[in-house]
Amino acid sequence: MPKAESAELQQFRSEVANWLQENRPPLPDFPLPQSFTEVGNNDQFEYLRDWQQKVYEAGYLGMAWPAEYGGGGKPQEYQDIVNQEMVKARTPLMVNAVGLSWAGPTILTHGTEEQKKKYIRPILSAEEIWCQGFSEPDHGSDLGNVQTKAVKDESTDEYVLNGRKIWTTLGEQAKHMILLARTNPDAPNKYAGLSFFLAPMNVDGVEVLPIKKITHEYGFNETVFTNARIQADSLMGKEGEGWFIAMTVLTFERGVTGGQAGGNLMEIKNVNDVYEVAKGLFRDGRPALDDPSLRSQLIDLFITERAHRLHNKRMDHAPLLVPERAAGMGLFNKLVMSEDRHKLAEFAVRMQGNAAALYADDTDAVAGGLWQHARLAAFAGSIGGGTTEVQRNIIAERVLGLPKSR
Amino acid sequence: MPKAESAELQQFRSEVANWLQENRPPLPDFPLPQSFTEVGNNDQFEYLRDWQQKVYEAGYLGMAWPAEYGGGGKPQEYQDIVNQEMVKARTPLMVNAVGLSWAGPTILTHGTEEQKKKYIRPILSAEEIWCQGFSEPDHGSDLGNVQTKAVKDESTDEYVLNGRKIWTTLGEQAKHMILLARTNPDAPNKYAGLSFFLAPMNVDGVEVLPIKKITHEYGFNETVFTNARIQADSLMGKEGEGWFIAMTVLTFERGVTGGQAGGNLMEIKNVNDVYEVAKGLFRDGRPALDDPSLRSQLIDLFITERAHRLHNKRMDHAPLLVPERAAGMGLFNKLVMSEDRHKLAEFAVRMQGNAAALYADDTDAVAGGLWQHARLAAFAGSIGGGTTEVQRNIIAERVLGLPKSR
Amino acid sequence: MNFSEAPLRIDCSEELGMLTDAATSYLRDNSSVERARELAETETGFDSEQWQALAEMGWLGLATPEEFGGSGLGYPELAKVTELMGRYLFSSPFFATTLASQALIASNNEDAKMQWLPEISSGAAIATLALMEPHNSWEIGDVRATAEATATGFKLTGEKQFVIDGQNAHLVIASALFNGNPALFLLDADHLGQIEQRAESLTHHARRSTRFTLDGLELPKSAKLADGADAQKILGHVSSLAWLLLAADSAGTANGAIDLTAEYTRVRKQFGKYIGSYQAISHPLVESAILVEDTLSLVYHAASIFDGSLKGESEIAARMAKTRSEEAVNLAGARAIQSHGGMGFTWECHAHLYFKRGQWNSLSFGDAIHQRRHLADLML
Amino acid sequence: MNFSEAPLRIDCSEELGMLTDAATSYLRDNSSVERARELAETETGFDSEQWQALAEMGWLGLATPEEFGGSGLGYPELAKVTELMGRYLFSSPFFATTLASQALIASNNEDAKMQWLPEISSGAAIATLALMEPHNSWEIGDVRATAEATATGFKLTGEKQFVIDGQNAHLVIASALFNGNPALFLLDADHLGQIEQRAESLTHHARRSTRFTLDGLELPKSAKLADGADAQKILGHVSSLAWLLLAADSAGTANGAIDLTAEYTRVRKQFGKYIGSYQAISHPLVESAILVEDTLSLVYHAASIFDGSLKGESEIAARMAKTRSEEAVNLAGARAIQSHGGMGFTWECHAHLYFKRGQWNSLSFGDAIHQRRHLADLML
Repeated sequence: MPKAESAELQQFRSEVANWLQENRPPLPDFPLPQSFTEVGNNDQFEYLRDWQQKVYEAGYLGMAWPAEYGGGGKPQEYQDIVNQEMVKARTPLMVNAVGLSWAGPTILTHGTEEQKKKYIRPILSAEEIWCQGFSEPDHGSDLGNVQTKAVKDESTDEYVLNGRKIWTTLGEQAKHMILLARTNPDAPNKYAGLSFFLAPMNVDGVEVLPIKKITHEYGFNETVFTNARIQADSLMGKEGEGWFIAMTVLTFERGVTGGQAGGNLMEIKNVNDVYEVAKGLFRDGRPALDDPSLRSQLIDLFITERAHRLHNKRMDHAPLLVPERAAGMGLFNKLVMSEDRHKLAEFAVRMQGNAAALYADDTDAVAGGLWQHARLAAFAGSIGGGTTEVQRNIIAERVLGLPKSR
Repeated sequence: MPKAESAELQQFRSEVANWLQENRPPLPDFPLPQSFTEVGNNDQFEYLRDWQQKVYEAGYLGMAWPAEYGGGGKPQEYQDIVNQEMVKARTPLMVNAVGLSWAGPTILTHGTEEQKKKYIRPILSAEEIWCQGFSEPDHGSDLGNVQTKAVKDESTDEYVLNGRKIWTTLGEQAKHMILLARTNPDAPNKYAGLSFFLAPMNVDGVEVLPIKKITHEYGFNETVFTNARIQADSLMGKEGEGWFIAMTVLTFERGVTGGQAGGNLMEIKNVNDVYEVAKGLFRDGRPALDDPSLRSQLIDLFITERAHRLHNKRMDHAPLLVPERAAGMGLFNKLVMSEDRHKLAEFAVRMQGNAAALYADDTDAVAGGLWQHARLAAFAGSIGGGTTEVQRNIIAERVLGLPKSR
Repeated sequence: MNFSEAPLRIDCSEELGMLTDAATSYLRDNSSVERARELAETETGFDSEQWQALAEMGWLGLATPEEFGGSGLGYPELAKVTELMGRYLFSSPFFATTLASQALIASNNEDAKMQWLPEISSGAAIATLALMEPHNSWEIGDVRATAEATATGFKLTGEKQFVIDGQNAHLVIASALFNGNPALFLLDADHLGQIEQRAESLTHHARRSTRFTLDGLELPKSAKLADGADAQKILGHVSSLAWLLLAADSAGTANGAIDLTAEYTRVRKQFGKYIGSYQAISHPLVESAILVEDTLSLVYHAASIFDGSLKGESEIAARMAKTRSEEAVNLAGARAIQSHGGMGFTWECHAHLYFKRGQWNSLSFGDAIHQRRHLADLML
Repeated sequence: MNFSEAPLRIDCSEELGMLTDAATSYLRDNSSVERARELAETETGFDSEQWQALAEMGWLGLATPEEFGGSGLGYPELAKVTELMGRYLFSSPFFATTLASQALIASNNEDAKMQWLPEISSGAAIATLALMEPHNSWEIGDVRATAEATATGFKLTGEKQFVIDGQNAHLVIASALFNGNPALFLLDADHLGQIEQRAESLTHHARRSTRFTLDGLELPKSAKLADGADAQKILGHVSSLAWLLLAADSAGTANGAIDLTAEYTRVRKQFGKYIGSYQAISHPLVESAILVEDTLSLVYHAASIFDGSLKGESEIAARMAKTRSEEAVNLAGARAIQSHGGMGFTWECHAHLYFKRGQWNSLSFGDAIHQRRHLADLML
């Protein structure tokens, strides 16, 4: 615990811990996703939606968001404590993640009073699920090149949407989409032609096509707009401000700044979870942890995990930062977390020896095949939300001050 | 041995082996360089020059070069056998390496009858040492950008040289330089303005400045031309053909094609040499080779060494090559050899434990500090003659057919 | 032994040249990725017409002596066909059947050879090995299943895991301890009908493997293929051949992944440039290619000197090839997924097929950690 | 113990903030790379005026209790000053002297503390440890030198290697077996004058270390600093502090290398582009920066909880920092040389200075292989 935690906060922490223990839902008879991007069927979705609603009603979500829109109006410390205790208790994840962490904070930052009143509370209660429409099939990491068109029809005060968006997690369940679209193809540069919409999904001309993943599951979608008409007041900010607003979304997405509603968005398996499994394993004819190579690799994983847990704690102390890189400390998180997931899953599969061949649905699979699944799912982290390669470019340019690579 | 070796060649092989044993010079009381780029003083130079001369006089150098210019006029197999036996017997290296391996073959390919008659024999006998003037201080890997100027003075039938060349190995001992210089600054592109010279070093206005290396030794130089005048017939080919000829030199330099005079140019330490040292070492309180990490690393080094020894053997068998990459097999050599040197030296230093701190001139240093020196010298391989990064670009573009990275 | 200076050999016969051309044509024309995907969705995982075609081309007895209906070629030829099967993601019980026929060939049991080898070469019998068990060991001969002598033959007890193409096999050669030492037994269709079988669900969905419960299975005396030193010899022979062939398959699989990736990076643009022009994409692809070239060199050397024996150069060379192949195919497969960006994460994109095949190859018959440990004991 | 969920702490006092500012200014102004190069060519390797300045700033007794003339600060402050010394390639006997003063502080020998600590804090006495021996062991307490009781005190036998700044020291604390267990002895200038000394030639030419032949050295009874459990405790304390401080120095050294490289890649062009725009240059620099940030997090955590004890969190944290620091500084140093191209291979370019300092830090007091082995035994 941070040594400065007041008696009041300590008291709150224990309240939260107790509430979570008493109210956590029983484990279902189907496997739960480890991330909101892995919600593959409706059973999982309903289970998770109910849980989020319960947490919100107990006052443990959006605690630091303004009370007038449905938030708790409390200092951020309270929500931080809830988040920590949720991770600790390993309660199920908050399913409306795009709403809670990206759309919500963006609406609070750039939205009108009316938009805040309309959208914030149903985000928190999970009544209205949000999805994101940024990436397109032909321009994965190159967001500035978005081609989906939004043409204003002045006669009906509507925008007419045409184009394709990809990786729309929860696209089938979502009521709204944060959408980046091109309103002016003739703008002086490609960025200036973009606008940002809070777009409804339940209108004609919006088609959601599920995409099968390498993990053998669904969970992502392609969203196709064909002359889909949305009201003009779906526009956020002004026409041409889309890039600027999208960059705000990305800072929330990459965890660079605070402002999210809170809650745990992924069930994060840690090194100790792997260690616990490893202890009981034989591989290559002997206990797995008798193998000096595996021992050494496991120690490296523990070191890396600890370093990354400490990273954000150190951020609080300016004298302990490299001055030139202090402002960019937050930009490391996405990159290292996605790399850590790869390394952990790779180790966890390797330590199973022969048994690593079994997939999640085999009754003999170690730990239910969780790690074989995670080995594949790890690519979602190193590809989605800006690939590892793009993250390195960003750090090179913004943190180390190197010349642009493109 | 290749199974096809005839009785005649086998006989020759044993003759060579005997000759080398009987004629190898006694070890001097100073350390010998491991590469011709590491000749740091005159004692080393004289010792090596004498040895090359002796080898040539015995008929074991330039065996496959035309007899009329001083070569042996024999099939290449003979020289190959000599090379193999020299490596096996670990006789001292051939010091006139630039002449034997780059300048010589280039003169035989592009030179006039007169140039061949003039230059080839003294290259073989080491009477005339050659150096290379390609790189410049401001354009390391970017050879096309050479700025040294050669301006023709029609009145005297001379070229006037001005500029700076860097990394001129053996610059102090060399009588000639293969020189890439710009004769036409207004050429349609930067490559077309370059010309190739067989330039004398002993003229006014040529200054050779020794450069100290990270190994604490000399061996490289900067060569400064200040209105240095050379005869017009030093030009090889025509004006504007410099880039084309330089590319020929690079194919010889990178070992892509045959045609070199032969002989061993480096004393190549192999994994077994490291293993032999490791056997006798304690580190971290126990025999070094009891350490499972070091054992595993050493095995990887043996595997890598074997794979790279086999690479050129496999090149002889088209069915065993990946068809799309068959033509580019030779391009891998420079890259992997320089990486292997790094890995081997890094391991050899690490296995010494605490004692790795001692440098070459400490009496307690393991194996005379050879490996501490090699750890630093390895950077010459990954930087000189096209950096590792440039080598990867070349393979990406020419072997894998990827788009250019620049 | 000075491993750095020992002479090294790579053989390449004229037959190998012709076989390479023929196999490349056949597999390119008959094993498109789309076809491989279709087969992966079938119950058996292979195409029986293709199986007959392999038989007709002589591949099912490629290294089987001609007296037993084989083609009488050698290990480099086996490696080449296997490499190309990896390259074209070809699915069939070729690997399992080849190992089983080699077990017969390495035995001194002439009756078994006469009975089974011609059947295998002709494509009539699919065969496999049942060596692995739930106690999870890659050590040759670390067997816990047992065979007890009965009046009429043997009674078996134990579990076998990862019997490759077990569900497709007409002949399974299973290991079991007999008098305390590993022995090998021939299980034909009759025997297989008497035991409990369960299809395993694999990460590499294109492969088929089976779990067998042997408990109580009665075998006649003639079912014993080998015991004692003979069985040890066979186990060493098939294990080291497995390392070699899996390395060859991985080299081919990695090449397939490299080709797929290289092609995509030549046509896909991001930020206005072909992605292949970014060093973050191209340089790892170069690393993959180097590792594949290394693997191929090690594979064809190992195949050239392969004699199935343990404790010598043959074992060292095969284990080296297997070790390096793991790095090659893991990197090439992972880079294929990553370099395809979002597309690479979809089932529809071919990248994951190479990755998964490579993973299966890597962990079957001992991963790189296992191999390096043995190499250290053999060499240091 | 669940290491993944154990609470972790990083402390940062107000004094640490002020010290950081002061130390950054002092070192930036007084330890240019040019100055570091000049000092490397001197016999002692340091500047005695600077040494006095350190004393005046209170750094020579930074974590020494005020009763002994120290500043009474803690381990995070020691780590910070050490980190910045690495960053600016500062050369001095600070590391050796700090370890020696910590050995005194960790002891129960009040006479020795009173005699030496004020001397050290004031800059009058340079001190060091003589722990390492030619049998090449990083294990704490693996000592072969011996001390034999005599009528007047002790007689020593044995060899000591890598006595850091041994030639500059007024006090050397040497380990030797006494009654079969490690004990520690204080060797003052008189004693040092009686033994054979040889300056060692180091790969990192800016460091100074000495080989001592102790054979026959007679010491008075008062020369014994500690024996038995006390000596064990001191050895654990100084060793784990050494891991922590070397990690801090390496983090700073790596940062210096990164700055140098980044600056060069912003101004150097190749093929018409700044080399920093090539991912083959920029991405490894990003990896270096990540490793350095990791190291800093581990260092300041380890410093926050440091108590000098073995077998617990303090030892684990310090060994973790040392392990990661090796990767950080080796990569940053090697990339500095490589990224400078031909220039990087010259003595004149600063890149090699960082590389060599990092190498020395990495192998002193146990490299990453050693540390990981111990961590596995402590944690698994």
